[in-house]
Amino acid sequence: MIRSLLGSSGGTGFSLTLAALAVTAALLVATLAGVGPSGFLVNIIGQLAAFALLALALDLIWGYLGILSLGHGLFFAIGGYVMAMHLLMHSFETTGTVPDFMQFMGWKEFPAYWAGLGVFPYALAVALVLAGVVALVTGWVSFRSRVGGVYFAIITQALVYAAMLLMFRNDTGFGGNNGMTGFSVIFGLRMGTETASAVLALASVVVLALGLVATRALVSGRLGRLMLATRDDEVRLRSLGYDTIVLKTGVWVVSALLAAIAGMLYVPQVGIVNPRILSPELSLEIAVWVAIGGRGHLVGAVIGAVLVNALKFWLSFAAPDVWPFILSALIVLVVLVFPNGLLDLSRGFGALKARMRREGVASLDPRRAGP
Amino acid sequence: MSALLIDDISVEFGRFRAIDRLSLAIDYGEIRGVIGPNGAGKTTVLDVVSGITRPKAGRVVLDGGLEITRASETLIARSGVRRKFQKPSVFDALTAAENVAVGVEGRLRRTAPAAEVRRRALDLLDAVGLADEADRQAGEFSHGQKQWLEIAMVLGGDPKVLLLDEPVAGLSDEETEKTAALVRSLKRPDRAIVVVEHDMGFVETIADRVTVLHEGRTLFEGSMAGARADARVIEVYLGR
Amino acid sequence: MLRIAAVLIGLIFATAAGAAPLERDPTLRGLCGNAAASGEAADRLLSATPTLSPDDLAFADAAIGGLLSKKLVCPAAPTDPVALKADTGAVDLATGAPLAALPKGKAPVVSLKNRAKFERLAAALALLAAPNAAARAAALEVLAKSAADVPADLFAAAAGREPDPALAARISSVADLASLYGTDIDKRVAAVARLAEGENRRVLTEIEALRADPAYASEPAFAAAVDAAAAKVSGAIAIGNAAATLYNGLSFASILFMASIGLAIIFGLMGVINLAQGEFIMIGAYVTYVVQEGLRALLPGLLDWYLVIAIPFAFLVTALIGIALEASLIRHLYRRPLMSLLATWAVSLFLINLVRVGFGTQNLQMETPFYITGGIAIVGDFIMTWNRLFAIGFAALTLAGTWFLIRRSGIGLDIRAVTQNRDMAGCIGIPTRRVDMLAFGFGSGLAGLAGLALSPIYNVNPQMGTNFIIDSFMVVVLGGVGSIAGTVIAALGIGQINVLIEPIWGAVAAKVIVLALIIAFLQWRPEGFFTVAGRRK
Amino acid sequence: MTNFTRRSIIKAAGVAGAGLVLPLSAPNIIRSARAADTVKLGCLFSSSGTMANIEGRLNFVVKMAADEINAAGGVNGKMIDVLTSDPASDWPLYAQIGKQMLQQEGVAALFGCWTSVSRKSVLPVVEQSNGLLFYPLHFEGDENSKNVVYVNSPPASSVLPAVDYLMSDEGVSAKRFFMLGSDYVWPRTINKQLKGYFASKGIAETAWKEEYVPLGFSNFQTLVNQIRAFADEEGGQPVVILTCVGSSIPDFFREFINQGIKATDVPVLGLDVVEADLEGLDTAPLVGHLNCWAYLQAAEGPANEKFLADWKGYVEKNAVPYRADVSIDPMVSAYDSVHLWAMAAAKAGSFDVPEVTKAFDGLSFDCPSGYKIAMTAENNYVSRGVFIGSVNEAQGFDILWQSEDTPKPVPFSPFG
Repeated sequence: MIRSLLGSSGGTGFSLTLAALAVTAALLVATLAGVGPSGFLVNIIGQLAAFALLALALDLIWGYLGILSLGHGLFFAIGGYVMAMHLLMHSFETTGTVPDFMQFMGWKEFPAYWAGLGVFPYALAVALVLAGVVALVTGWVSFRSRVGGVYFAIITQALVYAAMLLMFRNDTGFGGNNGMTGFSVIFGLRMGTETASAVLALASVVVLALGLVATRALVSGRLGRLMLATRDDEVRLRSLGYDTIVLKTGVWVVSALLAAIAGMLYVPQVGIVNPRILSPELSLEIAVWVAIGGRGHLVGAVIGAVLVNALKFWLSFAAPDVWPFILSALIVLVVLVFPNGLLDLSRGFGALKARMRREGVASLDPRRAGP
Repeated sequence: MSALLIDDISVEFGRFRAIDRLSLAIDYGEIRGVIGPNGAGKTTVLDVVSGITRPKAGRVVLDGGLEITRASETLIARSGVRRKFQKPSVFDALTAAENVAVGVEGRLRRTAPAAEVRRRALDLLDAVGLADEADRQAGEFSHGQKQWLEIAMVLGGDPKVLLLDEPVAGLSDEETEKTAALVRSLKRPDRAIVVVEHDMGFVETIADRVTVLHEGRTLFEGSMAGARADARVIEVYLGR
Repeated sequence: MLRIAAVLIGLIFATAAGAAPLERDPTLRGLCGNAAASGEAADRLLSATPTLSPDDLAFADAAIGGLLSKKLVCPAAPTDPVALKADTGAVDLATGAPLAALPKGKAPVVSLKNRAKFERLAAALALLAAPNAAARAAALEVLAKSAADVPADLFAAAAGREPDPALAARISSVADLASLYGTDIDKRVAAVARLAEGENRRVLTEIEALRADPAYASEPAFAAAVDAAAAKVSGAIAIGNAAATLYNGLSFASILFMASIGLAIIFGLMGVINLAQGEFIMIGAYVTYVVQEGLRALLPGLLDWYLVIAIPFAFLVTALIGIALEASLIRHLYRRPLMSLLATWAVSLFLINLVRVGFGTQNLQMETPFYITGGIAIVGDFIMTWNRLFAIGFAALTLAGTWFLIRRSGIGLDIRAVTQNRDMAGCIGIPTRRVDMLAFGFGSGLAGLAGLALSPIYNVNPQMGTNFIIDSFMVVVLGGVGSIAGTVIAALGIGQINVLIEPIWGAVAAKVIVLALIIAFLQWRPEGFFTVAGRRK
Repeated sequence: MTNFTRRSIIKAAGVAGAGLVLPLSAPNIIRSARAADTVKLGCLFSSSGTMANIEGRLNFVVKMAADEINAAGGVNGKMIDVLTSDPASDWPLYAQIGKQMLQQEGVAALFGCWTSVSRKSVLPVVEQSNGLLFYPLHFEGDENSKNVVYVNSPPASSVLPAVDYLMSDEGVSAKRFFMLGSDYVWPRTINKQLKGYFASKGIAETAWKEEYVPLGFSNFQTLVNQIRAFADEEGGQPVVILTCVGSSIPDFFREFINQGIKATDVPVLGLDVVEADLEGLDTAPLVGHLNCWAYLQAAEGPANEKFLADWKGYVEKNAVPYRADVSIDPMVSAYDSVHLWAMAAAKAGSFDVPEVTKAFDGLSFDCPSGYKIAMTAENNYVSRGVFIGSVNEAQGFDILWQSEDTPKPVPFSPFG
């Protein structure tokens, strides 16, 4: 297994990435021992890992199936909200603190459907099932009616937008604009303590590594080839007897699950979840991370997410006015000069020049409306 | 009983009638050439047979059983229809061997051990003369190589009905020769082959019978020699 | 009953005061007193108006006018005179004598309750003494709103000295209103009928209230009159509501259309979704603002017409930006429409922040010229607001212009050709590159016009564009790629549905439901309403 | 193969670098090391996004106040150094930046947040790292953290007096209430408390109506229609209690004007309406509408004259992108906040949060509003005066009523 992973092309990069993750994990363990990086830095690392996982999820369907989702925030949010509900329940059960959003919702006790969310395994199950079902429905319906390319992108964006509007309503019952905040305890640990942050960050990094290995196994195997085939020429594949709808829906669901897990890791580390997590901008940004890192290369997605967000953390504090300009410049640069993101940096420019020349005006052939 | 029975089908694009009440019967063991000027509806017929386009009227029956006009592309393919597209369609991101392997398996779930699949793929590549290129990326292939690779790919499914859409378009004379030989070698008593082509010479060398289409209707059906002799055919091809 | 009391008191007081001259200083001191005191003073003045001498009228007018326009200065020291700020210096209001210096003091802030009284009073004075008939007519309308609170003899007096017979007649018919709660049943019946002329909900509630009146039970004639009036008014209101709903839907649709027509053309032609379209709208609005400021500086006389004058500028500037964008960025992305999504998003990010740095984030002050302020009551409670009508009209013109250009002009023919079959169009020698560039510019220009049309309705700030982008997507996708008719129909549909749902489930639910409907529709029909048919592969 | 390794190295370096080096070193790279004899204060006000229009200016007010104090020799022998940033109206980012300021930059106190959402998202951060947040907005109350100073008034001591005024005969003897708000916690809580208050006054349920619109909502046609309908029903003088925020406010008024409703017909009490919201509007048709705050620009007294003059000067001197002649309550509250903090720190002779918090007891400051605002040991609330303003032609507010003294703040409303 491992051998096959290291074997194929780009494998060294992959293993080096894993190595880097291992180093990071080690540092986090050091923090637990009280000698590692500060709680603040640890928390940042944790968030970056969560974002990287999210990017991984998107790259799986965009990079390998050519399906761009501008609504992945939806699944991220499902994970996030369920996790928030778990934390509130858990905090309530251990410390008896009544979440303040219940006060302004005018609730005396938790609604029935919250029952049991205090138990993590159950919460996890709920999150995954929820994300899975939503993905199954949206995916199946869209792919069945051959919605693809730009249309799919727009529709997913509309979906996440609609979800955002819905969650902004107080009456929807999830804290409205305020969302949920004030989580005090996680796995019995006090939130915000260095230990808690380190544990969360460690969990995120480990899950990221696992996700990386799993997705790598998926795409480098037989299914991976079929995914590429679908991306390159779906009609061709169908006329060879393959049921591409099943393939696409399946991968779509997997991607959704990854996104949901990322959400579950992210929310406890920022300490708040609210409908902004569903804003179309965030979902667009995910695509940007992937594009910048390198579409169709799992490692690229990870690097992209980490780089862009690290930059964002840094600049939105250090030089807030400059950040948006830098981001837009980065995107344009990538789109025009490095279609494969950072990975092009390591290749010569010749190939690019050639590509640019080849690009005349394309036909509107839906089949070709690929990435 | 005929392998493919096209019964009185019509296809319209907006106001334009691409196929006009066309009927066609193709038997096992025959190679049928379908010729005709541009816009005659040749490719559209193949689109209907492979389920990409749904006719406005009429039906297409495969092997006396499957109603193609109701089945999904996937089901049609699984019942033994394979098609080589006019524009060579291979998966650029995969190697030649992987391309053919995809054709051989034809199912999402694994049907045969990987090793065996690869062996069959290599055999087919050998058959189309690409054995040495097995592990090259298809994206790097020349036009002709892509044509043959695609043929190998569709042969992977061991089709009952094989549809070849302009297999020699854009090929050099000697490549055309090679392709002709290849197609002839595909002829089998339990297989029907339909070849759509402009190149009358090519069709003549391979086809048992030809159908001449014009403006979505059958203009002539019979031997190639007959076609050459037929007045209407000449008029259509040479114009007044 | 209270009303009756008030009227009676008014009458008594008026007669008591007789033609005696107004005691000016006490009145002014009263007006300068606390809210209660100045309220009373106003009441007294109102009931006195019918019998005031012309120069007392002038004095009262000056006092009330000064109070409302904050020109009246109440002295801090009770010994100082109440003064009126004039263009030059000030005058002692009581005597009319000019003052050397403005006494220490301040203009009283009018409480809401008294503001109503003062406005009524001002109207009463205008009705009696205003030089031109228009002013008197306007004043009458103000009084008609609360006729019962106006001393009956005021109308009598006004009618008496009114030179314009038509207006005089109108005055006495309004006077009838005052007798609505009187005793003379015939007068009351007449009053009900007069009341029913104002067809709105307020009137309806007043009429409904009359059903509780003893006379309703005892006097069949009165009852009949009330019922008839109620029926008449409620009928009008029903019509009015229907009209209002349609109008609101139409105005929303026009906004949607303006925002999406440019997108529709670009998407239809190149399959490129321009996420920066919203920012082109924003830029159009900013160009409009710049033109406004330019006019303010150079040709203040034309300031009111900036919305018209800005049209070519808004269009050209955005069109040029669009062309630049197409040439520098978009044309590299025709093969990669998904990448063009990201690229154009980057552009929108860039533009938003550029404007933010350049103009700041606060809302721009757009003038609201007379032709887009207020509205006109059509029927029932339906008020046709001018700014919405402006948007609707503007959208209609844009539609006409676009249709003409696409259907009738040479470039339009090229655009349609390229839209339907790019390769073929290229083969027959249409310069597709140029067509793309022009079409993109045209689409962007249309967005600029949208910005112009929206600037009087929405807040103009760097963020404004982001509100439109998803809605306009939905319109385009629903309408069918590159189809003008489709865009129009989709906009109308979405607008109307929104307006219908909103009062029931609220604005958010409306938006969500509409989005859900559209998504569902696209599952059933991915190409939208209208589509250019062709071979799938 | 070389190709791969080269690429791989870049990748690995990317991950390692991005994951560790950047955040670690970043703040220090940009923010040049400062002299040791300064104390840092942090601002959390957005200068981009939906809130930027009003929130952004508070950054400059805090700086201005800090300059004043520095000019007077600083605090405890140290000069104040104000860090600003841009949370971009993105609630989680408030928490993120707050964390960075407290934990990385070690600021002595934070001044920030406008919406309750942003405060709620920062709250855990401030409590976990035991920092101090000065919150300059009036808000829904029902909260009392030892790490937050609530500089502005909770509803019980600001909104209710205003409503009382409307219901009084001196006001408009309001009988019926149309409550229109943005859909989030502040409006909903306010309205909840109002309804409790109405009930306690024996007003029937039928006499009020409640509607909410999403934040940033702009198309008020239908709602203003509804208001007209509500106003025309019988039952006495109707008023609108407007708890919309941000860009919805001018949009609402614009539609109100266009449908020809005057303050004398249906007065609007805009609880979050400030002078800045009228900037884009021709206010002549709006004259008479009301708002209520702990400060109005029209407040009399030397303190206000000085503040207005200082702000004007500051704007012109530093080319601040906001109007020099507009000053709104939250600006003054932010200004007060800095001074209160400085006084407390001086009194405590230290910058440690616990010390400073202890020192709040008995502090008082001459607020530009003309009132002497004060703090007690009881809670971290500040007692302020109350103004009711009435819109005038000049895009400002005249003072219609103002409280005798500074009512005692009531954190938890009895009508919730």
